[in-house]
Amino acid sequence: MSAVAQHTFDQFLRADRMPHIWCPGCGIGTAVNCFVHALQKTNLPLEQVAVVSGIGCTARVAGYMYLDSFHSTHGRALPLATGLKLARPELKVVVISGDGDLFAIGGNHFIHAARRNMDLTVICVNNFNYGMTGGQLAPTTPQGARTTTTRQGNPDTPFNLPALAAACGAVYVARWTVGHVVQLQRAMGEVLSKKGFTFLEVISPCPTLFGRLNKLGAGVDMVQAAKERAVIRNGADPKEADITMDSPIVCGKFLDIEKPTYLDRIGLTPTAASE
Amino acid sequence: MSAVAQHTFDQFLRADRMPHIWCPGCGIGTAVNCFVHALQKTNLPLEQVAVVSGIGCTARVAGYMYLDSFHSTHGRALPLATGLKLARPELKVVVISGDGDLFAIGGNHFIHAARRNMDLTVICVNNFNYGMTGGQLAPTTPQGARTTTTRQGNPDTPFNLPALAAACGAVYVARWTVGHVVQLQRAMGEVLSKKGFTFLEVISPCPTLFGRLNKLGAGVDMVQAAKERAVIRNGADPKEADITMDSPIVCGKFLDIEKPTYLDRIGLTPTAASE
Amino acid sequence: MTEHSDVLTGAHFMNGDEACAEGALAAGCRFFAGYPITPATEIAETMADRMGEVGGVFIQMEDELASMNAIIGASWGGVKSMTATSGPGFSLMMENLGLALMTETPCVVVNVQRGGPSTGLPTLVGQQDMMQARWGSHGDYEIIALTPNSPQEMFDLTLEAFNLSERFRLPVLVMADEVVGHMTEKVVIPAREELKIVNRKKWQKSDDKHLPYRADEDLVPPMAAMGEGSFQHITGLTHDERGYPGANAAVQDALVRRLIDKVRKYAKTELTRYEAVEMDDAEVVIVCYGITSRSCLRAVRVARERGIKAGMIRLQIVWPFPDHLIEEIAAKARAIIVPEINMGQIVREVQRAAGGKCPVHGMPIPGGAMHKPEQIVEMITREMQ
Amino acid sequence: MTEHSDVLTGAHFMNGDEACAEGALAAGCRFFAGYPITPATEIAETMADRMGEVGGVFIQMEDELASMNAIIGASWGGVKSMTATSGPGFSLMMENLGLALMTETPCVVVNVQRGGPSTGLPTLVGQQDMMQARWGSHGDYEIIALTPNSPQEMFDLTLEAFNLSERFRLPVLVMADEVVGHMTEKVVIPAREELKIVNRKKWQKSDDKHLPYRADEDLVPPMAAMGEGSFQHITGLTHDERGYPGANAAVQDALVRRLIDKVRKYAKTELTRYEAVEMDDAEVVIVCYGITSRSCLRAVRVARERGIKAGMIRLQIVWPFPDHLIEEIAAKARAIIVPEINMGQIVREVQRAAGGKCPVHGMPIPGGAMHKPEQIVEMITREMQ
Amino acid sequence: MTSPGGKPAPTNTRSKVKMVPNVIEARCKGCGYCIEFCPKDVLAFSDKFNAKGYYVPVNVKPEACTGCKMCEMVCPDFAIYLVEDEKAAAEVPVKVKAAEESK
Amino acid sequence: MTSPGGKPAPTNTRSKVKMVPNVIEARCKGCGYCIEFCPKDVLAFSDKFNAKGYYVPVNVKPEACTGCKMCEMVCPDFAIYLVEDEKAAAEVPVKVKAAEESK
Amino acid sequence: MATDRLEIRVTGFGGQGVILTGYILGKAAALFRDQNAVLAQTYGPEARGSACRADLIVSPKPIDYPQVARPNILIALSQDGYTTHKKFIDPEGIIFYDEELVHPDAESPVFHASIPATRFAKEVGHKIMANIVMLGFCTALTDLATAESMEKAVSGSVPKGTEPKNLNAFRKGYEYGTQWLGSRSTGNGHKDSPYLRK
Amino acid sequence: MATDRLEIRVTGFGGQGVILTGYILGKAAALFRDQNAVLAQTYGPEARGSACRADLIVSPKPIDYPQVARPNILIALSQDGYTTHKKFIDPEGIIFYDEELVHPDAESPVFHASIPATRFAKEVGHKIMANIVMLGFCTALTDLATAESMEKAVSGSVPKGTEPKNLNAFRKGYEYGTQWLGSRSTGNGHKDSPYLRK
Ligand SMILES: Cc1ncc(C[n+]2csc(CCOP(=O)(O)OP(=O)(O)O)c2C)c(N)n1
Ligand SMILES: Cc1ncc(C[n+]2csc(CCOP(=O)(O)OP(=O)(O)O)c2C)c(N)n1
Ligand code: SF4
Ligand code: SF4
Ligand code: SF4
Ligand code: SF4
Repeated sequence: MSAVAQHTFDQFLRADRMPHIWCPGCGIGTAVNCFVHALQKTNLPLEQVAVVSGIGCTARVAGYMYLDSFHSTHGRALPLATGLKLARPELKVVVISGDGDLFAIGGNHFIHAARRNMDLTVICVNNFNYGMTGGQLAPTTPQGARTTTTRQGNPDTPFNLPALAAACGAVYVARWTVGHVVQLQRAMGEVLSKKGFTFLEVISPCPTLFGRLNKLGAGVDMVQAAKERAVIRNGADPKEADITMDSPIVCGKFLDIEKPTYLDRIGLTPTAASE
Repeated sequence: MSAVAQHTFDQFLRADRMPHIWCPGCGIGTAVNCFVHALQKTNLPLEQVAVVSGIGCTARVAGYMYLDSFHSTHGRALPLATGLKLARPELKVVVISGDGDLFAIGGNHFIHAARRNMDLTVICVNNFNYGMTGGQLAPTTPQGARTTTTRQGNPDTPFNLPALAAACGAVYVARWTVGHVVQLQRAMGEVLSKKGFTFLEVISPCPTLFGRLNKLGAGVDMVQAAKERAVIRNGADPKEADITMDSPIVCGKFLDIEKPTYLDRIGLTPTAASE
Repeated sequence: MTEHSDVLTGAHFMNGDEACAEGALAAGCRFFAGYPITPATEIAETMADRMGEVGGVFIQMEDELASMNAIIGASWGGVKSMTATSGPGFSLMMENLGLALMTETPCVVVNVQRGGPSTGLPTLVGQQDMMQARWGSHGDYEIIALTPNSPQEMFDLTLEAFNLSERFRLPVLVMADEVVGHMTEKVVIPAREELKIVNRKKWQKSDDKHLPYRADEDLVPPMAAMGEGSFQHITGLTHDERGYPGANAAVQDALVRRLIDKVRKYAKTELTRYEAVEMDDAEVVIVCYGITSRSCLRAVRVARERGIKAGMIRLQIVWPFPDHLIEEIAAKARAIIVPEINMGQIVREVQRAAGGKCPVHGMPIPGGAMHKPEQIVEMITREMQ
Repeated sequence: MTEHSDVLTGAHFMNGDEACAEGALAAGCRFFAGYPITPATEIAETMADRMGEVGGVFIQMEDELASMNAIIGASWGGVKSMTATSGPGFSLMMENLGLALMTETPCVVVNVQRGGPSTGLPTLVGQQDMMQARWGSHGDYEIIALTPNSPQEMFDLTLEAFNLSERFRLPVLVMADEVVGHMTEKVVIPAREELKIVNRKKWQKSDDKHLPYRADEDLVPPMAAMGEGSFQHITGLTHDERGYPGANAAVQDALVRRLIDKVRKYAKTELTRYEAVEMDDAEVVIVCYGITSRSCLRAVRVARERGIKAGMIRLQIVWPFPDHLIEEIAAKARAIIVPEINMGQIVREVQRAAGGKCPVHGMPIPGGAMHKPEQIVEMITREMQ
Repeated sequence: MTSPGGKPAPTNTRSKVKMVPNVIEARCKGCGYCIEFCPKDVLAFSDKFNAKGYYVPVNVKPEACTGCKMCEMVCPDFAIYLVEDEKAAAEVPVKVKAAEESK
Repeated sequence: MTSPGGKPAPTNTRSKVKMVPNVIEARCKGCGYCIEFCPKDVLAFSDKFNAKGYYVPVNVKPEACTGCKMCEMVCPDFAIYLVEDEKAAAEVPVKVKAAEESK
Repeated sequence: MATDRLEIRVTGFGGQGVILTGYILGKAAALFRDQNAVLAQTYGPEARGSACRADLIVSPKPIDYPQVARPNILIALSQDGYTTHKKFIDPEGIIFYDEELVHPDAESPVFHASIPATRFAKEVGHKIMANIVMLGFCTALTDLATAESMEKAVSGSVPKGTEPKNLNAFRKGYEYGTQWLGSRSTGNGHKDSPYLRK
Repeated sequence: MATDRLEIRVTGFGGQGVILTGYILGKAAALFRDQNAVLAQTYGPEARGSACRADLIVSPKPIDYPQVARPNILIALSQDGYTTHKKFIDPEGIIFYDEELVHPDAESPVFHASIPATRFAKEVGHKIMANIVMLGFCTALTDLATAESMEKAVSGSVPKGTEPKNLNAFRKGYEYGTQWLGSRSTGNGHKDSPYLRK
């Protein structure tokens, strides 16, 4: 291991694994940074927080946090997290993964976990493409955008993630860009302390692939552009939050309601299942 | 093969396989009957209509229709139908399957096919449980209902299928019960002649399992009860069409819009891919 | 007859699927995630009814992919967990069976085999997933698979499967079949204190950083549950002792060899388990497993009645395959016959292990029915001529 | 260098994945459904770029389950179809690979193998899915698997895979690996008219009802596409000649035996394909396949330079396994060595087929790197002592 | 195709001739849908069971049938359909060649 | 835990003491987020690259820093954080025992 | 006739309690009479709308091969079940049937015994208990099981709370059987069966 | 020095055209000079934010074992790539580097040759072409490939429309290399390499 200096937040991180694998200008690290700031503020005991991820650039988050963490397989973070939560209800189980992982291959688990109002927090870093495998089409890729599997422009129409989450039963739904560090941190604090199925979409640049393929400049340019396109509309109907290549990006907290959660409904009190 | 008499509609059926496997009083046959009546009215050339199903009692439909038909695996009717449609765009490809097949194991394919506005017609027979395997919990089972895997009552909250279909991008969404033979037939005619992703939910009794477990009487009682609970609200927001054990069952055509379909967007004209 | 309201004891007339569920509960299983499929559904149904009574959790997931992952998650929550399925669902579990193997997650997967391939014969018997049990997931691994031949053994071997999974930290397979799953027989459940229950070696909290993949001499690392303060990172990527990804051949070599060796090391001892019938002077030996053994047993009895020196080895653990046992038998026998309800799977292993020392014949049938004992008697008789 | 705007010809410097895609296009593949995964992604990317040019359809599906089913659907639409993946995706395809086998659907599945199990080593080489290729789906079947060792063979054998899949009506596997997929070499593509292209036997419209599973003497039934007016019913259930489900052992027996026999029947002829190097007087024989053969080739050359009579058999078709070939070699050789980038898979087949006639040694490494030629030379040398 | 038990109703146009329901007993599972859905109470259960053991419906008020085809459309078993009145009462089953016999 | 390059800012309360950013050069990938997001233009790229070859930021207007922590929160690489002003300019990297050394 | 291995088949519609019928017989043998018993149930979508079946083997010795080859006893609760299986029955055996649901085949060489089980069941509470009535009848007519073991098995197998009603049903059938036995010289034209209680 | 098997490694950041550099060299050999060439590229998430690499083997004979053991040539386009790989280079070989991106190691026993490739690339159009400039330089200094085959390979490998600019970049590097060769007696202190064009 190389010499590393000590950052204020290194206690939350596996500092011995820094620098991380993310590209220069990738926004994933910023999302993690906000998460760590939020986590610190919640005062949750750290051994009671677990991170579960799937596979992808974003999913690597699990391996950089000094928390119990599980880097599962592509698309399967949610069912794994479900098992973990039901076995150990006292844990705060946070799923952090990419849009491809959660909504392409993992889409079924998402809609079912949301339907059940399973007690999980889901943070999706949406970079509009598959980073890990090299910039292919994602179910979030805006129509017309170029990816390595749609070089002529994407003919597909993407999911609107907040709308899908809301339609399926999530009790908290929000979207921010990595440019909104203050709001993002606040939202992360909120999902960390709310029970039931909570969903936070984080719009983040992938300069290496989506940025390069669509000539959007460096990471910092993409963050700035997204922030400029952002329109904050708390409480808006998430259906109006579609994203195209040049539309405004509607951000804000769209939903924050109370509803019996899965644990409530099966009467599972923390410590019931774990011995 | 036993002696069989000739029914007016036997030309649409594999009469040599009658009687079919469905239980006395099962509503699936009525749905098929309406489909056949509708098909006859559309005047579509029969060799240009293909039925694809998954696995389940409903999915057996594929084997009883005298059409090109594919009885695939559990949950996979939609991707198989997608491949078939893209290879042979001139075919009208109709997916007929159960709620468990399309929305439990097959849920991901449903949301993605709807998102793409893939040119497929989906007819889902919803009997609120898994018929084929003996009456287990389905993602449509109303909260509190008894199934063989929730004998104390279902703690889960079910999907509202029309709402999910609409949220994901379907261009036609309707719901009828098998008691509504006239409307059902008409709706089937409509989905057969519309392009893009069209969705029709058919509420149907499974007296053998769901009926018995929940003491709902014979099939005919269940059909009558459903028809009585039905409230026809064409154009209603499907979000308001949740079903509980005793709520009204909101029926009607909820959505019927025009939008470029997947074939439109990739510029695939019938006969392009097939030689 | 029931002594506790939670775990059953005493004699019961129950089917194999129910016995399997009871065996799991007796072993301490307190989490079941599953998805209905004939002929394994009754396991889920029994679990759904019983979990509440024993303070565990049952959940029906959206599919088998989810079920497999849920039991992995639960196991890392410190709870013994299981799922049950049949061929199609088993195929869907293959990817994440690999995750369980790679992350050394104790759990039990039951496959009540039916006829295949594909949807095949959902309600009829097969033993066609035996090689899939060993090779169905991508990448290299060794696995443990047990083959019960009665409801009683559905209880016993499911319990044993939990013990082995906890002992060796890996998913253990119970490879049952439709006949065993659906047949009802007397099942005797010993009192709780008479049952041997194995629990995983637990991580002991200390000042040192937890190295989740530092194995002890037995090649098995102690395990911490999530939430116990070990701050562990678990990944399906190739990883070092710290659990950190290491994308190179050296890390792969150390990890994968250990994963394999921790099973191979015990293949000839703890992991050899079989029943020998009339083997003392057997000239023709039947090697079989699972339900087929009940046709074979009858055949051996009939053959003996006719004065033919037939014997039978019934494997209760098929994987790891007992090469040494077969080698020994092949050195003495005139011929080995391997009836299976498949087109020749385990017979290949027997042939390999026999190494040409005696002829080895399969008796393949592709499912839907058991072997008729007379057919086997005929085959034995032919080999004696 | 390009002569047609559609299918490439002439000499190119391209990587194995691209060559695979071009081989498929040359074979007439006009439908590709896939899901990205390292190291197979470039196949999908090439297909995405090229399908439009040749008038075919590329679609990226939501996962590998969907991809596998989409190519089945397309094939029944009358279009040659393919998907490509690596270990984790291959595992996910297993259930519906079985559907393709059961419904006798011609299609091609490429697995560019990486290190496993689980997510393992996504960017590094492995040959660990070789047994999975044979046994990964539930139920009984036989399958065909080819193993290219260069970009040129990625082209040639992918084309051949299509020909075999059309000929025998079943999914054919191209079992490549990360090194072959990612390495760039010269690939020479013959002119269109020089390529041998096989197309499925087509159903001929007649007054008789179409019996979709009435096989000809070659055990392969002619095939109607959907939409051609044959009004066929296709199911993954056990079915009779009419394609109707038949839930009993007799229907199963007839169907499954034919599915298996249609491959086994040709195992010694059309389906045996290998390259022999220095075999005339070889005393130590290396049996290998895929990329490993390139370490082995070097080793054989070095051994020969040192006066050691080493030879090599490189299998281009691994499944069905050429028992007869190995038997023959085992009868003559002093020893057989089987280096594989796995912990011992095909070596078991070699051992079984050799039947004790000569010692058979594996040279297992669990992935992440190729064998160093020197190690193999050393092993050869040891066997000659 | 042969038409048993009377000429089947022309299916595309509402028929002018007097129609009555005809039951294919071998297919009927006695669910009672047709009886329940008939707006004119034309049908009622008979007191005899068919070969499978199901009680099948009979026309008890054939004269009341308006030819609305409710019974035909609602029958889940393709066991009832309208025929011209003349021989309405008698079902004359005709052996249809099963596929495997005709191959 | 040792605190390099000055005492880290108390993280839970807004600090009263004068703070400035400190860059861990070995981690920095030169993305410019911190420079772009600093509301006071405290940071700018230096003209030297680090061991990996990335150009890292330096404090060009340390006196302007308000301690808002924008740079700290936005940095995707955990490469910049606030320290008390005293030694702000110099990064003094400290070897942290890597896990495998400390086992 | 005392035989090593007695094979019993129960057939009917789904929902008639076919499996339960076999289960109770098996349980009585396995748990209360020190016999060995194997019950196999035939599942299947093909059985959805029609026949459903349970096969039981009872033997004093351990049962190796668990499948029924030629049933000695058939209990037919539906016409379809009767028609399908009558031909497989041991000619020395007995066919029991519900006389209101099955038209017996006059040609059959097998001994037949019938009871209006469904009617009796309705009388004691609900037609769903026809199978239990039938069990009482069979118990009376044969040495399949003792009435005592059967009553235990019935109580231990039916849903909680329904035990008394079911025992009534059982006894109803048993009584009818005892009478039947007494008056059986009036016979039904079929030849005798060695399985009939002497 | 004529060798049977020449091993070349190119390293740099993702996005610098590392793979393309190897590809052009390989293509020139395989398609335009009747040689055999194998290009292997190292992929990997671990390479996301840092080094990326291409390995090329060129040989007049068919290439069996395709992996690079000890590269004879290193082309380093980034500091990280240089630092990581310099130690694996054949001491008789050459290290080429961009003098504005890499601080060379004065201790290295390997012969070094540098060019301000990125600056030149900017001069002829865009810094993205630094790798092409570098290729020109390498072509001039060694017998790796002929200028003609390289120009063909460059034209055939770069995006349509960018050929002229890239050829300019190539020539810029090539010219600089020719001058460099002429003036190399002024040397850089390292010993000579047999791979240098005589
Ligand atoms: C079953 C399976 N299929 C495919 C892959 C390859 N794969 C790895 S990550 C990934 C997509 C990542 O995209 P996303 O989830 O959006 O995350 P990002 O990398 O963009 O953060 C894919 C397809 C895999 N690992 N497993
Ligand atoms: C992979 C797989 N898992 C499970 C099954 C078992 N299975 C068959 S049908 C079915 C559910 C059927 O329910 P639904 O789709 O609602 O149809 P219904 O029978 O109610 O019409 C299940 C779970 C299967 N065939 N394949
Ligand atoms: S590829 Fe894209 S998403 Fe992945 S680390 Fe790089 S910039 Fe981030
Ligand atoms: S089980 Fe239910 S859904 Fe299936 S055929 Fe019977 S009534 Fe219909
Ligand atoms: S609806 Fe059909 S199946 Fe039902 S009773 Fe009437 S004719 Fe018979
Ligand atoms: S934000 Fe972090 S990584 Fe980016 S330039 Fe600033 S210190 Fe470096």
